[in-house]
Amino acid sequence: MASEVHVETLAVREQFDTASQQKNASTLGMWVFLITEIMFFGGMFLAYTAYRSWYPNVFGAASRTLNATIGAINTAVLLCSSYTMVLAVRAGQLGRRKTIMLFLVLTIILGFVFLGIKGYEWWEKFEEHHVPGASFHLEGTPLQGQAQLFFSLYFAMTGLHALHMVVGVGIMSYLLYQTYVGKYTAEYYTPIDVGGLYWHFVDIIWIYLFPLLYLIDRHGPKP
Amino acid sequence: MNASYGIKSWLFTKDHKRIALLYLATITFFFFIGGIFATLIRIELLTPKGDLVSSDTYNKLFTMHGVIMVFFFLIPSIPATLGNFFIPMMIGARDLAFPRINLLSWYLLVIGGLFAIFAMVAGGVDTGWTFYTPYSTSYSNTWVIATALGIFIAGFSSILTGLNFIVTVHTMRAPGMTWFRLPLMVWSNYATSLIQVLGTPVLAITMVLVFCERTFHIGIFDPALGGDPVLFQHLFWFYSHPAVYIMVLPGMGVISELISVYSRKAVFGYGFVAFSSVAIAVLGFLVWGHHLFVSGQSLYAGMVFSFLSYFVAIPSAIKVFNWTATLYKGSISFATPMLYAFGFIGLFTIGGLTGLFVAALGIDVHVTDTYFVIAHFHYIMVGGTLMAYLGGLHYWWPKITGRMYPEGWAKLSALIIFLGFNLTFFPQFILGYLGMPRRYHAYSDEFQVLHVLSTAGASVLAVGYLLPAIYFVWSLRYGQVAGANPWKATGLEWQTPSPPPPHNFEETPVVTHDAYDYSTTVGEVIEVG
Amino acid sequence: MAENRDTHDEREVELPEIERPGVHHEEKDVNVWAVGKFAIALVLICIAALFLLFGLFRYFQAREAALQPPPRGGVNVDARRLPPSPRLQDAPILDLKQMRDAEDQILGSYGWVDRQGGIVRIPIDRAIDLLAQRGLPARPQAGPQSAAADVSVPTESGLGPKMMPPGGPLSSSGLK
Amino acid sequence: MSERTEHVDSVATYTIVWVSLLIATAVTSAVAFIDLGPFSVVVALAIAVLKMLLVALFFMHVRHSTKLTRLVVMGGLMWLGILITLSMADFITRGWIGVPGK
Amino acid sequence: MGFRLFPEQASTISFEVDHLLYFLLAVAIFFTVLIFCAIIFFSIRYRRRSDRELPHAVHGGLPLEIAWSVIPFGLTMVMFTWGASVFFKESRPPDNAMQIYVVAKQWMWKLQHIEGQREINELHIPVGRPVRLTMTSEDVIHSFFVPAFRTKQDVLPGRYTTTWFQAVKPGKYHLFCAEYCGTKHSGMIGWIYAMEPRDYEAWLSGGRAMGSLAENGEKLFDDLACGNCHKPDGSGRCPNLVGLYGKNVQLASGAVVKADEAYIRESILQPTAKIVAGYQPLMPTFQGLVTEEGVLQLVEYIKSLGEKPGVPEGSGVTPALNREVPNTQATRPSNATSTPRNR
Ligand code: HEA
Ligand code: HEA
Ligand code: HEC
Ligand code: CUA
Ligand SMILES: [Cu+2]
Repeated sequence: MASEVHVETLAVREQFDTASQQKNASTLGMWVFLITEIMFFGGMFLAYTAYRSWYPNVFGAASRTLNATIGAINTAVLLCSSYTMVLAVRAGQLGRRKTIMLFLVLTIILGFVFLGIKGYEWWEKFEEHHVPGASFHLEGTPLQGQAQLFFSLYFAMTGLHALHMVVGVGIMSYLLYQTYVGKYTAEYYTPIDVGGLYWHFVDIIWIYLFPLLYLIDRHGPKP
Repeated sequence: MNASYGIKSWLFTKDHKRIALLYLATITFFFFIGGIFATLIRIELLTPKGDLVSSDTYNKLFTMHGVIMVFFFLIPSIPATLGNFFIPMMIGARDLAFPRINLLSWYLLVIGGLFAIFAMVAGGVDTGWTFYTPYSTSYSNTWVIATALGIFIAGFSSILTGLNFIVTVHTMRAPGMTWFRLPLMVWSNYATSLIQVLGTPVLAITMVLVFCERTFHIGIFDPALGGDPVLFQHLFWFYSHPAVYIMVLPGMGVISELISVYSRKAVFGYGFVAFSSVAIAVLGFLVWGHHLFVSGQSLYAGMVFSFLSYFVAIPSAIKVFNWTATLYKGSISFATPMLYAFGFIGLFTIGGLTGLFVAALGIDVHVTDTYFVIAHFHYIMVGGTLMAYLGGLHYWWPKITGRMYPEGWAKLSALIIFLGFNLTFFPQFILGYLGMPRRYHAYSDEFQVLHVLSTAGASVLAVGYLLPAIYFVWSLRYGQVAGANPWKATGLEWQTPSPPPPHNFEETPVVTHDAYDYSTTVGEVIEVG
Repeated sequence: MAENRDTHDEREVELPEIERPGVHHEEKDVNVWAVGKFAIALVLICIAALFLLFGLFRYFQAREAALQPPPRGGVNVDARRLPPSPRLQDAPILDLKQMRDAEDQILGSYGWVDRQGGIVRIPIDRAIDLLAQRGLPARPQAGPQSAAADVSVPTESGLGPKMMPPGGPLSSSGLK
Repeated sequence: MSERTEHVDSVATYTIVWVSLLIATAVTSAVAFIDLGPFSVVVALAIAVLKMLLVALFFMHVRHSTKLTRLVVMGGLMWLGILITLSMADFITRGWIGVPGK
Repeated sequence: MGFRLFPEQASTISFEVDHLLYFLLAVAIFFTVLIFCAIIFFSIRYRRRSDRELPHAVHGGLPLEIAWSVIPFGLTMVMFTWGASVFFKESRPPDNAMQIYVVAKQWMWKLQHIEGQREINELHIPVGRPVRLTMTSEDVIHSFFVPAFRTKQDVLPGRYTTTWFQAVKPGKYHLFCAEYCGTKHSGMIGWIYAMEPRDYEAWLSGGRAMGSLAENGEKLFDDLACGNCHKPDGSGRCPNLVGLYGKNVQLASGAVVKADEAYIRESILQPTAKIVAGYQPLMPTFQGLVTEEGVLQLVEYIKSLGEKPGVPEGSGVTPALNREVPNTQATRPSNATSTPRNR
């Protein structure tokens, strides 16, 4: 009896009694982690809300210099990657190794596309002298400090998001490898499930960042 | 626990009990570092002039005292040592839900601590533990970023511990262990974990923003660019007020256990005490603006936060009354842990009631940023939590080590600590109302008498803390061997040998009684009451 | 392929439970609905508190306004004028920057100093070059460097007598 | 040996959700160019909330999850709400008594 | 400053704050004593006499729990409301407060009076007048703290903050910086000198003989160029002010009013409210250009125009002037004539 208690498998580690228990625990753990991430980003959402309420016009003007089309395309890319991710999870539920790998690869590729587009956007901002610092200048307003504040928040928020994407791509790569060597079955695909939750969460953050950063006051001030 | 030997077996352990002991060593180390700073502070404050150390050094001393004591000692203290060791056992589990993450938590604390120590050794940091901008972001030329990084990393240690506890308590209780049969220690640590998980990330992002502001001058806290220094304060205190409840709730959990065992009665109003723990955790998130009353926050916001601050006092009141009522018609033992429990209740009462003073807007205008606030929080954190921690250590020492501590020395230490503590911090209430500001290196002559009293108390206090350090170590070798349940306590942890084996229970216990049913542990019985 | 068959249906998959023999755990968890009700109550109380406190705020405001001493003679003096110059600077670094920028402007530009007298100013770098080219007189005359006597030498504390416009560097060229 | 069941959604379900998300993105981008005054923000955030719900309920399986999971999610959002609401109670009420600093 | 256990009460708000303190102390002492005594009593009365004791469980009751939740809650609501009430008073300066400007920097206080006097780390104020400080910082956050007045307000860069107080007795009171600001935070201290109003006037004028209100009013009359319009011989487009005080004045509207202090004051601050018959509404308002003191001084000066020397109008202090005004025995204004007004 005692010796059997201490045998460990992937699906039921030592401390757990049943596979369901482990899966529930892992899922709950990932959800709790995600709400810590909500609060982590939350601080910057507060800064954005406060300063936007104080400087609506400057923030609007600054926001209009962002390329909303590219932002929308990037949003679509990320939504597609969520789609491929959930299909990977589904394949995990059904225990189909090759399908999992296919969709994980697609997710990773889409993740890179997103990061690439983001990198391009940032480079554009750099060229336009919209990067906060000594050479910052936004045309059309004397309130350079406040305009710089918008861009600081823009870079900080999209930067933190991009960092989470990079980590996400890393996690996907790890999951890809683990799938390749056959660690996952229909009984135990929890890491894919949990990795999926992370990926979708990063997507949700972007779902909010896009309108808040790109679309405010997009129509411009009244003539 | 002695299953395997060697450094590697400790550094790569997954056993929650070993991790708890790793934490014990680490936080004791940090406590003494913080205590040395406190001692230097108090010696400097013996005289009105700044003569022992330079102004800059003094500023670094109190900053590092606060940072080390809060982030590297008190926040991890009870949850990561006593909580880690006993929560799985109390719920009848073999380990926590994520043992390797538990180990990672410890490593994160150590790494964060190394950054903090680096900052100390390389020259120190002088922003105050509160890092107010723009001083910390644009004016201080000390090791702000290193310290912020250390705090950031330690924050994740805290988050992961909280996450682990939450998942464990939800999913791994033994059969029959429903929520309302859990020991109150588990309830308190669960509530603490909620705070850790919801609040600490905001501290993390705040440290990131301080780093960005300091390095890249992004302007988020800089008025010249349209930023607001008060935004920093909102972000910082959104975590740091709940953080103080992280610091006290586990202590309250310990006290619930101690009061119950040493009165040999169930805690009066168990359900209320359990709910109050969660209520404190939740309500504690609504009050952070009470640290910003004179900071330039709007008057209306001040009213909102003051109002809500009084709500969070009520669950604490409920607990104090319930603990006191537990003594009624009990069978009271004066063992050392009980003395610490009494100390906690008394000193937490005083400290908590003075919290009501500072929550009153009209009074806080006068006493904020004075020694009154220092006295308020040292009463709760030192007179409260630290005493609870010591009480818990003494209580569970036999279970952890299999040895008893020397009761006579322990009682003496408790008394010395109690007297030394009050002598140190009670004069500070008077100092504060008189107008002695905090973070002052030199002060006006008329404050000296009270400062001398305070320093005298601090010396007594130091002796009081040194004694347990010595006799606990002594008892490992020479202490009386303890059995499985020397206190006749309830709780699943007392049903294992002392010290417990690697997987705690050979067979999963099945729980059929409520939490504090002493009829199961007291053998032959004389009924009283 | 199995794929084709199941793309359109939702399903339940049955899996064997993997269990560790001899150990169990408690299945019942928190009463989520009770917690939810508490959370909703909390939100409602907070919102109510915000309104209540707004009302209290208005009450205090009215109370303080009523308590103000009636202005004597019926007219209240609004005495918020500013003290006479020189006034306290709240951002001296900005004033300093402005002054330095103005000085730099003068130092770095061409312009008439005295049109009738035919005196111009040139950028200081150019002046340094010229002075280096032409050199100073070999023999010192009445005073040191008389060739440069007509040139005003700027120092840390100012632009020198000839260059400094009356009223200080901030007075000319439209700078406030 | 007992059994446990898992809910597997169909590809069709996911596809519908995915397409809806893309449509919502297009809508929110287009509507941004229309001047709705103060409602621009409301509409943009409402669409964002809808997208979040779609991702959470379907892609993250909150639809099939335990009540505890749903409580956790709502708790997280509520906490973000607390942070922003009470802080904004300061930022937008400054100067209410006409005295600088309060 | 000797050793003391309780700070001085030197401002009007000190008393209110201290009363709130007494209430809180009473509650705190009550509960502290209650808990301490309960613990001591219970633990001795029910001490364990044998290790085999097993007490009965005592079951908690809902009524008890409710009682000891509701009563503290009621007490806390009293604490909140009282505290908020005092806080509101501490935050809102009276409308007639005199203005002082403060700039804080590492590590000193710079203060400036409206009249122009500048002080470093010291502030002279009159007793009995509300004083309002408008403050900002040059660099980091500081805090203006006067324990004897029970006031404190953080001083922020890039922003103005306000505090106010009214001293009730003369004395020398500590001023501390109460927000950590760097190396010499503990050196950023000073003194508030509250003085009798007469002494304050003396200090304000640099210690010279300060003269009466009327003399100061004459100076102000010249400074503000009143004499450009109101010529002493009554010529020009503006009424002669000599002998105005106490006379009945015919207004353009047909009404007749007596030219008392209130009328003169209103003529200075809101001249278009009552236009004198036969004159155009040419007079500009001096609202915002003259302080409360200034108005008092001008009024006194105008009152003194046309007075026979040695015969003051009324005896002693007139009711419209407040107590802190020094004696108003008429003195001869230096360039007044006793030409009666021409109407
Ligand atoms: C363990 C830590 C801890 C705990 C538990 C508390 C508990 C409380 N604190 Fe404290 N506090 C700190 C640690 C803590 N605090 C720290 C570290 C700071 C300063 C940080 C800094 O600036 O550096 C601080 C600062 C601080 C301030 C800001 C002061 C200032 O800087 O100006 C305020 C203001 O509201 C406050 C209020 C309270 C209140 C109302 C409680 C309540 O929760 C207390 C409730 C307890 C009781 C009320 C006692 C028990 C009840 C009874 C005996 C029954 C009778 C009760 C009633 C009548 C209600 N605290
Ligand atoms: C979190 C917990 C915590 C704890 C436990 C303590 C413990 C103590 N604190 Fe501290 N304190 C803070 C948190 C804490 N403090 C914080 C957050 C601040 C605010 C910082 C800021 O303003 O930024 C503060 C500030 C603070 C001040 C105000 C400084 C100022 O404003 O200028 C003072 C002054 O007396 C003080 C004193 C003490 C004393 C005497 C102790 C005593 O309890 C210490 C007990 C003594 C020891 C533990 C030493 C014992 C051992 C030895 C001496 C032997 C050494 C042995 C070996 C090396 C083997 N503390
Ligand atoms: C630009 C011209 C002008 C200046 C400057 C001026 N006044 Fe007048 N003042 C007038 C005129 C015109 C009237 C009459 C019309 C009226 O009552 O509005 C008048 C009326 C008055 C009256 C009422 C006289 C009466 O007979 O009822 C008083 C008192 C007075 N001024 C005081 C002052 C003082 C004190 C100052 C300087 C601080 C001042 N004035 C500056 C033009 C001026
Ligand atoms: Cu200025 Cu402290
Ligand atoms: Cu707090």
